[in-house]
Amino acid sequence: MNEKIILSVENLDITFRTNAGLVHAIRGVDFELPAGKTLALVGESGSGKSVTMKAVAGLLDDNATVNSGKIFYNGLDLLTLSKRDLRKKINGQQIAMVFQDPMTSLDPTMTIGAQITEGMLLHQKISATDAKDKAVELLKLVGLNEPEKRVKNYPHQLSGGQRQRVVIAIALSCEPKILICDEPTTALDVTIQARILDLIQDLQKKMGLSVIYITHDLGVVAKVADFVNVMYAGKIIEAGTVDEIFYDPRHPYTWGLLLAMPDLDTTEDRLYSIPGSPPNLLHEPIGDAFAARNRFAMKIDEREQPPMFKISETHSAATWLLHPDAPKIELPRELRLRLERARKAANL
Amino acid sequence: MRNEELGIRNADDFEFIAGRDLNVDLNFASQGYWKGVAVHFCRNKLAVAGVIIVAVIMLFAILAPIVSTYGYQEIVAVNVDGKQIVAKSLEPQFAGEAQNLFADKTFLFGTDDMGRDLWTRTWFGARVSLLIAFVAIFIDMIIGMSYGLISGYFGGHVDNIMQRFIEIAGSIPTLVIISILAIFMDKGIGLVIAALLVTEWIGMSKISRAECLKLKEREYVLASRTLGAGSFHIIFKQILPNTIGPIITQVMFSIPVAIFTEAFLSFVGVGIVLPQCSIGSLIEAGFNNITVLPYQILPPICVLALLMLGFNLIGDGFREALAPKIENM
Amino acid sequence: MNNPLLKVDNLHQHFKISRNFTVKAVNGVSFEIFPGETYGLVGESGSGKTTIGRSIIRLYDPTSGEIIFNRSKISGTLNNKTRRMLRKNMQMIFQDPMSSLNPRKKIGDIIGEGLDIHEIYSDVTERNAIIAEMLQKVGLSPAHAERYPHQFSGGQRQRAGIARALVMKPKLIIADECISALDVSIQAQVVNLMKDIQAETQCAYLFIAHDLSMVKYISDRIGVLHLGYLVETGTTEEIFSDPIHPYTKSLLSAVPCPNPRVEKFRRPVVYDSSNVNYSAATVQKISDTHFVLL
Amino acid sequence: MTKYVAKRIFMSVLTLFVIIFVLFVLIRIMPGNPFPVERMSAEMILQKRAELGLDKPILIQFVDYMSMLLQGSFGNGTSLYNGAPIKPILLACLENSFKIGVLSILFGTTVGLLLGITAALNRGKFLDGLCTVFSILGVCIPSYVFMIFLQYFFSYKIPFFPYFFDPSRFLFSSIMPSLSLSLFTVATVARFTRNEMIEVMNSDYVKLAEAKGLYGFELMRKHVLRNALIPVVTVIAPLVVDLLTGAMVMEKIYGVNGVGKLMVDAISGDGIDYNYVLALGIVFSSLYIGIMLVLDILYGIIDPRIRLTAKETA
Repeated sequence: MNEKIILSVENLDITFRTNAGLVHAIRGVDFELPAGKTLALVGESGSGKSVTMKAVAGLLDDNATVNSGKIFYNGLDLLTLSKRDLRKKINGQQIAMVFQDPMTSLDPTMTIGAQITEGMLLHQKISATDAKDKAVELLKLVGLNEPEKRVKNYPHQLSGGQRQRVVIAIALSCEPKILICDEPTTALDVTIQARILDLIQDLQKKMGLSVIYITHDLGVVAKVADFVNVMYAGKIIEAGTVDEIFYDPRHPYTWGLLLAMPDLDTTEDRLYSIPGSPPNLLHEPIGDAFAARNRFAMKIDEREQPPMFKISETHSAATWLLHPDAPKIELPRELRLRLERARKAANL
Repeated sequence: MRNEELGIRNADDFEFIAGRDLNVDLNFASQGYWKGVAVHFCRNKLAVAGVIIVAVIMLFAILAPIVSTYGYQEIVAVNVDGKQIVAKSLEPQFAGEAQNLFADKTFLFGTDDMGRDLWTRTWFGARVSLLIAFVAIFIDMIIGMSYGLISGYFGGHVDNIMQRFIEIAGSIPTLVIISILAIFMDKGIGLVIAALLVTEWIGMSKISRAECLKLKEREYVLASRTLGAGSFHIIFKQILPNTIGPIITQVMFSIPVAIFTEAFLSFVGVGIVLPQCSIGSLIEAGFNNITVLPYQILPPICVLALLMLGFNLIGDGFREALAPKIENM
Repeated sequence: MNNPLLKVDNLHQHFKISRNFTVKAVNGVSFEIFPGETYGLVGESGSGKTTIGRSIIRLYDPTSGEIIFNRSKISGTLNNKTRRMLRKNMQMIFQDPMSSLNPRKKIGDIIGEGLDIHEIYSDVTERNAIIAEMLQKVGLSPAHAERYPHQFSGGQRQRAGIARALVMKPKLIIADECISALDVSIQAQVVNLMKDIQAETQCAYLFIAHDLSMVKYISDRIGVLHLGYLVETGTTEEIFSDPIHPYTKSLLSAVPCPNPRVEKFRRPVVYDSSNVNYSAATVQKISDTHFVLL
Repeated sequence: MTKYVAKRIFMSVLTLFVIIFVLFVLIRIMPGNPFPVERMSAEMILQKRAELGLDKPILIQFVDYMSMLLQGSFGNGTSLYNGAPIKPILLACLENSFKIGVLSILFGTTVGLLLGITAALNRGKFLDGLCTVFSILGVCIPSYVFMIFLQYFFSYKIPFFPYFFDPSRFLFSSIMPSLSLSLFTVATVARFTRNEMIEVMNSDYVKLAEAKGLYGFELMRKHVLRNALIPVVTVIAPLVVDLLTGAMVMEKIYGVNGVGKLMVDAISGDGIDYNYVLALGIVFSSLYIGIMLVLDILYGIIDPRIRLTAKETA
């Protein structure tokens, strides 16, 4: 890779204090985001994808402790900055965030216009009227009808889809370099979801944004991502370009994720599924966290966590199956068929 | 990569694990509900302190009047020849001078201006106050809970009418209600309990109605209906057990209110009548003598403050243990 | 074709919010479900799909229209016999595994609730045996009967929810968005379980969902709902290879496909629903099984 | 918004009317005799009844009473015992109670808000603990315990403040009564404010504001305070009512001639003065309902979700 790396996270490790005890939510996460590209962070709930991104944006809750790790933004370690510096220099202007639930992420007592202009007035030398004009423009950009009227509205007067557009407009208001979208469409209908995703992609092209998506929906990932990181139990277990993940996945968990969602041609009687449920990180597992649900678990999985095995320059996965001494396994039939079909459809 | 680099020592490292039944999912998440509540409650030092305070006072209130030397009505006085005499109660033929004794070996809290043992009277008063509070709040809980559950569950017109009634009843200040009751009833324990009954159930019913409205749309209630369960079964078997938590919290906050109301009514002179005594009437007696014999007011006031503190701490502890979200992730 | 198990004819379901405001959630929906088949009902939120499920199982009282189930009319006032038949033979699996199990009851008692209400067992041993068998069938262990819902993960709870419905040996199960709240890796488990059960017991499903790829996978026939109207219905094959209604087309185009090289170049078909007036439209017959509201 | 206000006002008037009716009927139908029997002969009582219109049907009595009430007097306007007119005495007492009440509400809410905000901003630290302990004590220990001790120490042992309330030195002599009366308000407001603040600070929209780059004072002022304080308005109404109850004790302890004392006198003496009870009941209820109404409307004004219902803007 010779693109400029705009964001890199190294060995991030985070614990949460909860009533039940310490939860080791992030257990050593590394990834890089090349400028102008889109990275998708995939995983199910509790896998730590949102926490990782909150750490990047400096928005971790009070009960979280960062035990170790570095987050470099353009060479600057964000974790060493004070909260004040972080808010003043990074949040909004460099890194902006779109939250999952559009119903709760807007201040109910403030007009839409005021919420959009707030960041601009804070960070940029801009007059109130100019900011207001820009807010109208932003609302037009995110495809909200009657933007002049909308700026005077309060959040409760808009629908969910409209609110999510407002949240995106807020995120874009200070022309950030990185946009983090935390499940931006799960709360929305499929037809609106497709439009919001298109919108973000168009804006990305226009403004040269780097985007990080947090999602569990592989359809969304296929649509938007350049790079994919799959998370499980607080770790990244497979990372690669979108083609590598979708056409040549190596981790049994990724297989499960891919196959759990039937494509429109799936005809098999049974879906390939991952048995069991994700581990509770209150009791940190010994060895590979996925071993208990892995059909191909080996004895070493119960003792030792697998390192990231490199498959190509961009592709790596954390499973002992990739160890040179591991027995060769045959891909499950459903998976083989599915991958063949996918490659064929993609003319690969 | 070679084995030594990865630190692998066992020969069977790369054998598949055999003999697992992956189809039976044995993973489980957290501990049971009440156990979680209990653990959380016990971890709260203030709440535990509240339990201890309340337990100690209740113990004294139950035992002290039984084991103490003097009855709560007994008057200790010195007769003409300087000997101590004890009378069962205020008797006309009683001759002698009532003592105002400050604390000594026989009278731990001293005596009141009539020469009655304050130690016995304080604990007896605490017993009366606690009894009033428990009885009143227990009845309130039953009334309020049924009212709220019925109103919330049936909804529609039933709810509308029942809520209008509560709205109006809730808009009458407690003081006005008490004054009307005072017209109908004689002063004493009955009046105090009646006053508590008329006012305190409203809060309970509001809570159980709110809970019921929330719970009746829960899918497990719908599931019960699709299985053919009747309204009675749903209200009492499905909804009620889930409202217990908030109701207990409310009870814990209502008991100190009841104790306070009793104390307040007795203090202003419409509560407990002599020679009966309660915390409130003891405070009133102490207040009347405060400039002359200030020690008399201390025991009842301390017991009152400790009781209210204790119950409030327990209530707080319950509330936090039941809704741990503030401190959670 | 044999007799339909469920026949919904011109179902209307309206909710009166205030004196001059009524929500018309379902407007003249008709469809049939045959024994042993899966009928998928898709539509976005607010399209009335959940309402239809709840009207059929009589959590709501339908405003008008007729519902025939198992050869009995179950719309209108129910007599005791019909009610009993309905409550035994039609069951529901709910959406949210966190709220569909009573947190104060043991899993065993939750599953056994239907047995208790209809007094289906002769003694406690038999009851517990039925529950244990049910638990095993849905991939839980009989020992789980003594645990409370809090001690389970989302997927496990959803399986307990399925067990609660199955224990009555119903002929029709309404699965209301029963996988949408689950993690992706768990969804497949639950769908597999549902398919296994259907193969074993020949029950029919009304599968309500917004996720078209899963609906396609599990359904024999599909109905597409929009704004409370059934705009198109047909076999899965007909809906996916020959969609007629513009809304169906737009919905199909919006389904994300987990194949990056294909997905990156797809653009959703936009359907402007602001000016449609379905009440004036009529049902057109395309084939014996395929109908469109145009 | 006008519709909202109109509806509230209508409901309040209706509620008040129903309360007055219930009070009136209850007091009229109650058993026993409203006159001090031992001091009056049977004829005197009959005469008195006729004089007061007590022999008429109850509904007509009510209509009469209401018409008099609307003209600004309480029934025949005299005490049943000594025949003294109610209105002037009531007004004088009301003035005393009202002044002390307003003082303690102002003091209580201001200090309570400050304490609550301080605690929330220093969550988990020493200041928070201090505020929490204070608010627990304030809520738990009845205000009259404070009153008795404050009076004992600062008016008796160290006779700095007057022992009894003295209307001629209003401000100085009301410091102690209103201070001790406001402690409960301080504690409740502080506790509620703290919890609301913490909830708002954990909300998504505050997270989004932080993601925009807001921090510190700006963040508090623009997003946290406004959202946290709107619900605080709702606890003030019940506090005002508690103040009325507290006033009863406070007025006894400090010897204030206020409405609380008037009520105690009316019900705790040998007999009960119905005219006073009725008049005071009406005054208390109107006060309470009036305050609720004002706060409701205030709430509507500061919360856009009520001010602009979806219907009006759609």
